[in-house]
Amino acid sequence: MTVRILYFASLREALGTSGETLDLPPGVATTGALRDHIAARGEPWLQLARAKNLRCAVNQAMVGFDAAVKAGDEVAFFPPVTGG
Amino acid sequence: MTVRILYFASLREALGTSGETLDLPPGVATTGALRDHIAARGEPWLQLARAKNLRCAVNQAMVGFDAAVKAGDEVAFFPPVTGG
Amino acid sequence: MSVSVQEADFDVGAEIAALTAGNVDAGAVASFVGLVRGGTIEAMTLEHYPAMTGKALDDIVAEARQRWELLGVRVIHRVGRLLPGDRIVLVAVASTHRQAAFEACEFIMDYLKTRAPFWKREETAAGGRWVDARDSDDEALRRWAE
Amino acid sequence: MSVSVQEADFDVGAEIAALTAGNVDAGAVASFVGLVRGGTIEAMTLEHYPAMTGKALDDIVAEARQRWELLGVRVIHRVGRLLPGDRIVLVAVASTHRQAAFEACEFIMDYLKTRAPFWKREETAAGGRWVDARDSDDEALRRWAE
Repeated sequence: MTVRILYFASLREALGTSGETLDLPPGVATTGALRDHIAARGEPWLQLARAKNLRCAVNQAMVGFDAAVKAGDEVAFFPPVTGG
Repeated sequence: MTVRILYFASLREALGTSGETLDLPPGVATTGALRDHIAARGEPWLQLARAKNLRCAVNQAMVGFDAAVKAGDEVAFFPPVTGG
Repeated sequence: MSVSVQEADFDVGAEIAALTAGNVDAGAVASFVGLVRGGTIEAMTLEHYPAMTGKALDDIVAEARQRWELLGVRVIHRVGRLLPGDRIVLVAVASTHRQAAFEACEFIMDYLKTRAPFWKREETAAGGRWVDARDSDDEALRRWAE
Repeated sequence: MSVSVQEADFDVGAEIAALTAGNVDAGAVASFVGLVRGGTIEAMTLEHYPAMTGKALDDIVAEARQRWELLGVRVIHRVGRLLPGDRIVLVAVASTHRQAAFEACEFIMDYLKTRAPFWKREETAAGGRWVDARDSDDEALRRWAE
């Protein structure tokens, strides 16, 4: 049971990858917990903890860091958007 | 010493004329006094007194009915504008 | 040339593009197009006060340029007889950022609607009638009072 | 089709005209065009989150249609590498009266700027850098809160 994780823009560059597939560890049930779980790997993943105004989306909808994450979800982390 | 007077839109139609040249009578020194002077002719000129929200301009600038009128001026009377 | 009063139609895309051509600071163009609505209306004739119209529009544009930092302004207002679906007016405003462009565009439309000497006469199957001024246009103007 | 995300440029005049074609109630079209500013910027690359972008824009348009009585909405956002003066985004809104058209157009732009997953990367002579989000865009969004 895995989640698909995507990184965009400056975060993608800082991490050196546009995404990964991750086994959802026991006890990791929110976007915030997932962020902390990945950041705990150390550099460069600490970017996720350090990033000012980090945003996230679950299944292509923007959510907060208390949003539920479950197996099969697509979770995206990215900096504030700057289109338009 | 005369003033040029112009009428527009529904007022022009009601009066049956788009304008006239008028000797400025003694004592008529404002747009309001000029309006009353013309309306005093009776029908159809009473339209000028009756018109709801009559507007006026002196020398192509919108003004109130206390604005000064002097010989040589172009004075226009018209209903509220509806362009755009 | 920022203001035109004319019988001819205009090319919205070309006017908007011309407003920012060669201006590297222009990041935003807000614009408005007013059209003749149909329904019972078969035609609409726009009368104006030729000696005053251009001056009134110039004054409105000058006032907008005093209030906001604008890089370009274009106002075109048609006169004469128009049919449903025809364009009546274009206001387009270029600025560095969108807020100034939007505000100035609305400001110019609100002033134009209440201060520029145009009058609309509608033709319907029942005959012709002069369009009444809308109270909401006077209300819209009030928000710009300082 | 009201929302497009594409590399290709778009025809502002044609899009605005198409929005009201055949709709006799449409009296007003407000629109916004965003452009790449020049100066020190030599190019700008728009990255996006393809699976989410169309959905985010559809949601923004649906929200605008709930808040205002709209007759047509068109949103086009470009992605990829653009040069100074290039168009980035078009938002055009048709309604019966101008107030709804203006408000909905600004609303869509404010939401797009803060909720649609696009990111700009500028290239200058000194190298590339990701554009920072502007606090003023978050402030602009707040005025629509109920």
